[in-house]
Amino acid sequence: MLTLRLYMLQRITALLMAPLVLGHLAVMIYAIQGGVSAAEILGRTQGSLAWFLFYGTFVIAVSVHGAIGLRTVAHEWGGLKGPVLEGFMWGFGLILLILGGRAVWAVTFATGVNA
Amino acid sequence: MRVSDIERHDTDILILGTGGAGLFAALHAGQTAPEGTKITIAVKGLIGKCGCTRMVQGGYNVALGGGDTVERHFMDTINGGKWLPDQDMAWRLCEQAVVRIRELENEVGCFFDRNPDGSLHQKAFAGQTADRTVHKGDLTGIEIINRLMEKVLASGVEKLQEHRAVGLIPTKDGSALAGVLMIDMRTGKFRLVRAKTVLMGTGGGPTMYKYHTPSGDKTMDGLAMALRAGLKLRDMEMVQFHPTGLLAGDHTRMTGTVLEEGLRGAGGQLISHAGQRFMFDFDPKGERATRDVVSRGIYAEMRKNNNPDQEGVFISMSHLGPDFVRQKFKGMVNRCADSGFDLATGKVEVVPTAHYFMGGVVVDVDTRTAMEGLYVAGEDAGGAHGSNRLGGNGVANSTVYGGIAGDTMGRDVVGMTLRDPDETVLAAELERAIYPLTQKPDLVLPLRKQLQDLMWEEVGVMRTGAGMKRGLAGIAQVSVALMDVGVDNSNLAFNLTWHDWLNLRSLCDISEVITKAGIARENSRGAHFREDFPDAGAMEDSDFTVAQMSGENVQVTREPVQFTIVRPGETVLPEDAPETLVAVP
Amino acid sequence: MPTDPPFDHLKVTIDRGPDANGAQTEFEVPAYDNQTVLDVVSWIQQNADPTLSYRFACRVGMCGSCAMMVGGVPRWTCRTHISKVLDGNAVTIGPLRNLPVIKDLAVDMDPFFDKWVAAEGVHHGALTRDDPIAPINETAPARVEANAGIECINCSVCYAACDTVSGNPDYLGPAALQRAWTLLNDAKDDGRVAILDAISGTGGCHNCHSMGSCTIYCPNDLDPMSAIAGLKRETAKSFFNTSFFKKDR
Amino acid sequence: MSKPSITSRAHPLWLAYVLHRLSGIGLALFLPLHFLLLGQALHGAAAMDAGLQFSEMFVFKLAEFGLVFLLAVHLFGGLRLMAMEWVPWTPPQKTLAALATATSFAVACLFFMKAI
Ligand SMILES: Cc1cc2nc3c(=O)[nH]c(=O)nc-3n(C[C@H](O)[C@H](O)[C@H](O)COP(=O)(O)OP(=O)(O)OC[C@H]3O[C@@H](n4cnc5c(N)ncnc54)[C@H](O)[C@@H]3O)c2cc1C
Ligand code: HEM
Ligand code: SF4
Ligand code: F3S
Ligand code: FES
Repeated sequence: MLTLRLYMLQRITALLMAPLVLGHLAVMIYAIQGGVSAAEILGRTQGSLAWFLFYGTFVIAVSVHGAIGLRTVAHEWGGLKGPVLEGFMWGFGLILLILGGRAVWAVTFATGVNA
Repeated sequence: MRVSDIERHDTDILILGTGGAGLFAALHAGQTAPEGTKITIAVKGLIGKCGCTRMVQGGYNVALGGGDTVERHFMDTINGGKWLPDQDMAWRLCEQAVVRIRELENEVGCFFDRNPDGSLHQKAFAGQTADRTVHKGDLTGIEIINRLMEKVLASGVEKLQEHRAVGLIPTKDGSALAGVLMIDMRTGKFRLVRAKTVLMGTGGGPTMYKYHTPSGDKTMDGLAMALRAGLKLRDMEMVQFHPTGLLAGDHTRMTGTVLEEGLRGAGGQLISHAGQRFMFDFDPKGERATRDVVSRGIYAEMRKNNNPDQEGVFISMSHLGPDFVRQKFKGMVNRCADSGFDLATGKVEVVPTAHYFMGGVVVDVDTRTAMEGLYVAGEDAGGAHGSNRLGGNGVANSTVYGGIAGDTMGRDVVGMTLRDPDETVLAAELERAIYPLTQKPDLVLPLRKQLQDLMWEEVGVMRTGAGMKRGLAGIAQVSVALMDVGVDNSNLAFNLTWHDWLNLRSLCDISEVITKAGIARENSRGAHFREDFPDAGAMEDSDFTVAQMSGENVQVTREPVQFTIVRPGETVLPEDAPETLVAVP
Repeated sequence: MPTDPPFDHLKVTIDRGPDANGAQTEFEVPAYDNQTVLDVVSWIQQNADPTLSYRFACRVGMCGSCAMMVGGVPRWTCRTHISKVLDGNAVTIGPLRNLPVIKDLAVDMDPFFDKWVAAEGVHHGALTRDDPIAPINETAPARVEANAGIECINCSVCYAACDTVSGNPDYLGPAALQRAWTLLNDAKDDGRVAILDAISGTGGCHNCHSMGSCTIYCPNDLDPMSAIAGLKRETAKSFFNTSFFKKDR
Repeated sequence: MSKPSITSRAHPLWLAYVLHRLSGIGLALFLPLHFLLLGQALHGAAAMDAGLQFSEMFVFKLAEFGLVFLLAVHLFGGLRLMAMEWVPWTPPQKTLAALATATSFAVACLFFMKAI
């Protein structure tokens, strides 16, 4: 099911995510020392272009990566094929992208935060 | 099951068997036949995965210069065959082997072991006067057949796998072949395949001996069919024994399989039940003597022994150092270990084992037979080896003549038309094949064992007239008894027991021919050794046996060898040519 | 010398395949000291159940016809000593996984070979029988790499061991891909473009998850997993040059 | 009569594959929830705090821990895989690499467990 192109996309996004994940985990570990609060998290990320790019890249990568990954699993373990399989991949990728994008937006530039 | 139940199928070129002969024929027929010619392969097993060419270990004989010449290869072949070979066939074998090895490397894609300078590595089997044997480690056959198999699979020939040929069906007037009756083993249904030309490359296979090396699918079907079709078979007494077959008891298929020649070459010792080396009693070269001599030495030693628990002799390698043995003979050490023996440090029981069949259908140098439309190549064809086959000439023979058969059929097929089968013969062959299904089921195996014991005892490594007569009577008994053994007919799909029965039928038929030919030859040549006639006889008066059906009986006659190229005592080598180019170890 | 087994019979359970609706049959088989799995199966057919179907040819590990699932694991049966696979004195034998069953223990190996050919597992060359044989340095790294996989007997054990094959019917499988890698490294082979093309498609090498069952179970100690990794590397290299913008890559 | 189960074919590389796959699926299922939670920020810090409050609950803690754990497993598994695919290891190197991965993985796990 995996062609060279999907394979490369999956690997490239994986490589991209590896440092991002490590970074994210490090921040989280640091952050949760002594409990998490919204203000704490948001205080750090609000208005930061850097964090926007950091998490934005992450979300794009994970959407692509996860969608391709689930596609494989859905084919091998779920028996999905053809258009259903393609639809599944795109659907899942889009959901991740939308939810992820919304989350990134929320923690960086969304104005509702201060309301 | 009636004749009307037989499915009819047509093709242009039909090939039986996928050893070196069958696969090469398929490739070459595809190259020479006109565009659009339909080629069909029918085989008892899976394409390329059955037969003995795949099992070739040592390698492929071909004179490639460095002092070696086609002439020298030819002389070794004639001398090895004790002047019985058909010289034109032997010559063509040696000459074409040179072309075929280039074809294997360049067109088929085989890779054979190299020297440090990049050229092909060659070694010498016993009986050769030059380093001539090309090889891929000690798994040469796998490389040759895998590459051929790929080519043939990719070529788009029609595949009839697990189709067993059971009868050659001639035309009404008997002059030509119309088609071949087969059992589709997977369904148990019959199929008549008509073809303009048919190659029989079913590879003989002396598996009627208690100890034998060939692949399990080889049971002399081809020769039995040819005999019934009235063709002449030559040199049928010539059964080659390999001296060192593994002896692991009669409840394992491992018994009889080859422990390679190289073990003795490297210094392996043969030890009698009394713990003594004995080969020097038979030959100054000891364990390094030729196959026939060592086989007879072991056989004689076994007869002296009356310990019922130990039938064979031992091969012992441990004095060479277990690590050396493990490293140099990894494959053999592993194979012994798989059946519970330790070749590197212990000793392994061995016994001579029936290996190759020199006899076969009488053919011309283009593989044509006396029956129009039928061609025979490989181990099924007689003549090229005479009384003994040199190690390395077997696979050369099947690939060279398989290719020639393909070329010949590809050309002959032009202008030929499909022929109508003789329906009475067809009905008789069908009858014959379904006979066991009409009898009360019983075990086939005990009869096969009985035949194997008999052939080993009476028509084996050493023979006598009286013994072979006993053998003949015994074979007749097994033959008769077999007709009372039926096969469960509840499901004919992949019914191996039915095929065991048919296998034994072929083996009985050919065992009789071997024995009759053995009785007819009252001298000792090559593989055929008569204790009551130990002399070889005058080479100038050499003749070969020819067996043929005459009415219900097998008749054996003798025909003089035609020395078309070289006469005994002469040579085609230049006068000053050295006796051997092989460095003495 | 092998020692006698500590029991006098084996309890052998055989999966009878689709004809028998997946039923199993149990047999008592006399135990011997030198006995392979193939011998056990043969004993049953020759003495107890004449209708039992299975396949073998060479009986010495050269033809690759005799592979079956033995105790849930794919193995060549002619070279597997029974003591290796017994659980107490019992063993279960079934048809090779991932291939259509013809009857009982005999499977149809055509899909395996069709994929072998589809992976361009066949020599591509311009030389003919009239040309001299190419001199080749056997110690050159590419040749060493090619030789590593050359002794494959196409037994399909790796194919049966691989879960990717079971989940993905298009996947070419370890043996065919290993053959492609061998050819890619063969100086005599001119099929580079065709091979890379064949192994980069939907059923290609990129489906392999490196689960390594092929390498673990190959009876000849070959390493298809590493061969496939080789293909992935080779295709990854060529990826940026050409393929990305072509359709269906 | 029981047929031999799939685990009869289990071995370390196979287990690594299964683990990698399961962790991947786990991540794929959990991540949307994680994003939803963060998305709460759109409705203000309070709403998000409510969510985070929720995250004090045991189940949620477990899930958070699960996410981090899965991420760690999957990350190292993925790096291991890409190393195996793209670096032409010799067999002894492979063993070393596997050992190194295992060790770093164990260390990482310990570290995360402590952190949580
Ligand atoms: C263990 C071993 C080692 C050997 N080593 C060497 C060596 O080192 N060098 C050497 O030169 N020679 C060697 N030989 C001999 C060599 O293998 C043979 O000479 C040669 O391979 C015969 O080729 P073939 O094509 O005639 O027959 P095979 O390769 O035996 O092929 C016969 C084919 O016919 C099929 N067949 C049989 N009956 C039927 C039927 N009724 N219907 C349809 N198909 C049928 C078989 O299934 C098989 O496909 C060795 C032989 C053995 C057994
Ligand atoms: C942290 C960095 C990550 C790396 C290095 C990584 C690496 C990989 C790799 C190499 C594969 C291919 C596995 C194979 O072909 O067998 C893969 C598969 C997969 N990944 Fe990731 N991944 C990462 C993060 C993620 C994340 C965050 C998700 C969540 C969506 C995810 C979901 C998946 C899935 C579902 C698969 C398919 C599993 C399979 O094919 O067995 N990965 N990952
Ligand atoms: S790679 Fe090994 S297991 Fe796979 S087909 Fe070849 S020999 Fe059999
Ligand atoms: S078992 Fe299958 S997934 Fe790859 S490493 Fe071997 S081909
Ligand atoms: S029978 Fe040939 S490999 Fe087992």
